[in-house]
Amino acid sequence: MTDWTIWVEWVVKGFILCMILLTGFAYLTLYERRALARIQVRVGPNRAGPQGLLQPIADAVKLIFKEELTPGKVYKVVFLLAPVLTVVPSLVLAAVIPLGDKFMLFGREITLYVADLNVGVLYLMSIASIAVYGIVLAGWSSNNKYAMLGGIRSSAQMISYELSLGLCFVIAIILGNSMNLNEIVDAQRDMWFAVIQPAGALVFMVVTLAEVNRAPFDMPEAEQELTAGYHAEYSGMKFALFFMAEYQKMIVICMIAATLFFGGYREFWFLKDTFFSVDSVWTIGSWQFKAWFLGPIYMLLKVIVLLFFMIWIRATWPRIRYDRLMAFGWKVLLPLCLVLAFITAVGILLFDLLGNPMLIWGVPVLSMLCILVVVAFIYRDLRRKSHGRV
Amino acid sequence: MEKSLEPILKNLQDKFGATLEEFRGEAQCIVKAEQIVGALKTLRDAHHFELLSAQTAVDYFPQTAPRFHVIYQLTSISKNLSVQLRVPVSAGNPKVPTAANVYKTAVWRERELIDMFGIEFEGHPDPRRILMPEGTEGHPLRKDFPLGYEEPQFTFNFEEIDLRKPYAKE
Amino acid sequence: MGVEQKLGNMGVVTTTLENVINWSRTNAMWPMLFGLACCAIEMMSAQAAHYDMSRFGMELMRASPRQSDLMIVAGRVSKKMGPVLRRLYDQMPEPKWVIAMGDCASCGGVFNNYAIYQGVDEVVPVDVYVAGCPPRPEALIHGVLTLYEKVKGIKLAEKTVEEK
Amino acid sequence: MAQLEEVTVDLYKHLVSERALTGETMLLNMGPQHPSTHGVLRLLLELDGEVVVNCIPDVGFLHTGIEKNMEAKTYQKAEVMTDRLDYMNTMGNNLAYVMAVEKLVDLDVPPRAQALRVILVELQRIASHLVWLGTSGLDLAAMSMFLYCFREREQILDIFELVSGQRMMTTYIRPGGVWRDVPVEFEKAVRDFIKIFPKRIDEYERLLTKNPLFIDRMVDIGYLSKETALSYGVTGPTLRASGVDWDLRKTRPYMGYEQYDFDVPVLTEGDTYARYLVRIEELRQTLRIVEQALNKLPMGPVRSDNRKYVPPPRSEIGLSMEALIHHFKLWTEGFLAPNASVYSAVESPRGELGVLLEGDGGPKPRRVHMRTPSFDNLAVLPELVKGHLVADLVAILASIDIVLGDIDR
Repeated sequence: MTDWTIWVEWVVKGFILCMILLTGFAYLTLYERRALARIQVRVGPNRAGPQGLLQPIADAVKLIFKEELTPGKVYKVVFLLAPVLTVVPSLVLAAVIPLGDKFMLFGREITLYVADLNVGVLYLMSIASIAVYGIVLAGWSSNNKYAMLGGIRSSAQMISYELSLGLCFVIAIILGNSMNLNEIVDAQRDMWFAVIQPAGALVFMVVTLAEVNRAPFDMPEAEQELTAGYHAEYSGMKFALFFMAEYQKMIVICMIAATLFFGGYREFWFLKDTFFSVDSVWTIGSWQFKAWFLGPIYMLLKVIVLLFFMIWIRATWPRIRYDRLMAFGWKVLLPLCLVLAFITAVGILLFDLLGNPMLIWGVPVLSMLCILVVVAFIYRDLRRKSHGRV
Repeated sequence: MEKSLEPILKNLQDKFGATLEEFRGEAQCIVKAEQIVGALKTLRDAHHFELLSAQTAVDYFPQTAPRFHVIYQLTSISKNLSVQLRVPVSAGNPKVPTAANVYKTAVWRERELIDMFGIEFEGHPDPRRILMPEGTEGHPLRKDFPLGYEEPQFTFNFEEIDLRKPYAKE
Repeated sequence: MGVEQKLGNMGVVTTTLENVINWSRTNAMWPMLFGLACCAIEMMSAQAAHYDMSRFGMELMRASPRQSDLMIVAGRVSKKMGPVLRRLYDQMPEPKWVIAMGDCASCGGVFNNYAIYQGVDEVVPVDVYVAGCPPRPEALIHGVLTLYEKVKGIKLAEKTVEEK
Repeated sequence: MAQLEEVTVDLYKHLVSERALTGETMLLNMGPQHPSTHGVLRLLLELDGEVVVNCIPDVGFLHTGIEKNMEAKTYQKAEVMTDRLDYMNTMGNNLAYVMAVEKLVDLDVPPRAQALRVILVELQRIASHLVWLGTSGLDLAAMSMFLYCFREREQILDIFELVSGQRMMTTYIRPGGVWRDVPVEFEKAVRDFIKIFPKRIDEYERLLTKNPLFIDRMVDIGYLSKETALSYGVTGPTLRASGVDWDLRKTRPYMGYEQYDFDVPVLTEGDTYARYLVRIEELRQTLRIVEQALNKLPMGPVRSDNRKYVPPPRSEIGLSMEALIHHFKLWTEGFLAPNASVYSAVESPRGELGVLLEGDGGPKPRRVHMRTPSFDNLAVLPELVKGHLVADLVAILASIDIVLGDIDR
């Protein structure tokens, strides 16, 4: 038996999700430009529409009506396919992320995610790495040495950070005792995982910066070294697609971070059982309803804050060097992630065995200690290297 | 002139037959082309002139023998002295041995002279043009090379020049 | 040549469309990161905090000519640089504009000699000339706004006809 | 129509390794239009992966014919050309050229003019170092640095505009003194800057100097030994970071630099980070000079009264026939200089800026050669970058602080 309405629901939800990501991408560019400008004592775009609010639309319309060049010696099929291959995963990625609690509408239960996968985390892992094919192929097919260098860099970067990313997922899986993102979110009802495992959340943010090629890990398009990197030969809408993919991935990655470590669509843990909780029931007059709509709002807030974190880093930090990036990934982040996962697992195990709730606080203390040790080692290394000039 | 420069100049005069001129306290020694490398080596090794500050040339056109002077401005950092060597070069045979083996900075400076004056440096490791595009005719800093003056456009001759001007197309 | 080629002459549709397009082009004109000499420093000043060209949506300086709309020729163009400049111009997608910033790029400036093109209009077609040696950042911004006026007047259909 | 020729390897055959010809290593053309070549520099790189095997700089894309053009102008009119050489250091170029002219015709400069010259040239040094700091920050993608530096630079340019009416190409320093006396607002403007700037340097340092990523990018990159530096004629902060204590302001004081108390920062490490630290320290020391010169600024004339070489003040022209004749002669024919050659050098922000000026007895110079520091500093680049990554090349190029107008002339 198939219920045809479920198809309608899927289509509608998928469409809405795409629209959210597309407008989100457009306004993220404006958000980034304005935030960067603020940090850099400037104003930022403010001429197109009130306070520059129409700036993304201007950019989009301009790019749509721009000539699209296909340079003479490119490998045409791949050249045309590469932007698509980059942008699709970034859209599809968001399908499993729960944006809010379920609620009743037209007598049926509506869930605020497109798909409820039991292995949601695995899905995220696999889709996130597909996007790199687009970048590599774009770099290779462009018949441009800079683009090729960018593509190669991006694949190497992806390989070295994928493992750490996976281990960060593992931390969340251990804490949530499930690979289903809904259950992970539900598990954070009492406490965010970012509080239980702050080091994990921190490392996750660092790794995701590398995953979405953001500064200081923006190797593939390092403007000062490779001019425009893998998209050097792309113009018009094809270039816009790369742009879109990058920013959508930023949004999605922030959503994932929020889901895995910052309670997802759930309220702040200390607001549990209060008026602001997602589970609370509001009463206006005689009308009672569940405050499910707070979920997307909390999600949005968390994503905006996390995005600001990314923009802030871009404004202040210099770019890391290519080989140091790899060394950092393999020699620092991977062992660190392993240790963090180990600490988390042992903490949970002891907590379960002994039943002493205070034991769980050993996890954040120990893991922050690990981070401090790593930072101390990095600084000692630098000081030795720079002959004490630091 | 600095007192401590005098024995050095004396040595130059004795060893290389340099003739000495002085203007506003600056020592200028004229050395023959074939002896310049030896003179530079002596100055660098025996007298601590570590720095070849400048190397350039002057064109004395219409005069032909010598038409050019190649100038070496040397600085001693440890003794805080400076001296100028000048090598006369004739118009017919503008050749000077290269100083690139003594001071590495001479590689680029001499490329500039090759480009700008058309002086040949014998034994130069990389005698390409440096500033002008490959395939340029002539040597711009020679006095007989025209400056390339273009007539300014005023209101009275605007249209006349506008017609001649090679505007680019799309 | 962008939309002109795709649409051709469609009468009424293009006249309403062209307002939108021209508006978007003036508000999202990405300049190419292209500095030659002294004027490039003033161009950087115009980008910096005091003058802030980003207000017009122009802070996305693209390093690749494929993604830029506006080439600000900031400085003198030597005989060796001219062909390079032309190639960069050819690599830009339509519609594209050129601002000759400063006296040297406009007319050769003080360098009336063998090494310098007497105005970059000998190499690429120029839309707006900005005088000054170097022009103040305000002057450059004025030049950009003048270009916007010009862009707003572009008729999609006419441009196609004119070029053919 | 100008067309770009296809560049063949033939031209560079003797400079690249064998492996490049067989295609084992990659030849990469960086520039002339590239975000981090600081102008129109072209670098032909031979890469093994991303490691630089060979680097062949190709300059001349900004060749302006300034030296030739100056030969066609009188001594006074040729001065405007010097502004456009090293466009980060316009006041310094003026000073270098004017000092050569003064040496050639034996002209004295009044003390007030000397002090004013020192203040302005040192402010220009700060402005130049700020552009260096900003752009080298930008090269490492620390983009905010660039905007902060330009904020302070704007303040210096305001001072220049106050004294000369132009932001960059001032031509304020003239043979025999300066163009005119500074306005009364000058002192306050400079004092404001002196007050605010030390705090700003601390801010820059907080943002970069101790940033682990920045240190990682800078330390032990692009080592330049003392011997190599001297052999290549490298001067300025780049030389001082390699352990040679050589600053013309100290060793051969001109314009009364001996009166001022300042230190010359010298480091022996010779890497990119050392060059960075030397320049940052120079910012502080330069500010000290400005402050002292401003405190000691004497009153008096700002131009020599040698009417043979220096035009009379405007006020005299209406009153004195003689002054009118001098004015007319000086601005039409120009003054005559002896048939002799002089070399005079100043310390520019990039190194020794020397002017070799040769007169021919007439009103126009026979030869003006500008010994520009960036030319030699760039020549050493291939030695520095060998074996480093492309990303390091960008950092090294920023650290030697070249200006293409200075190289190509």
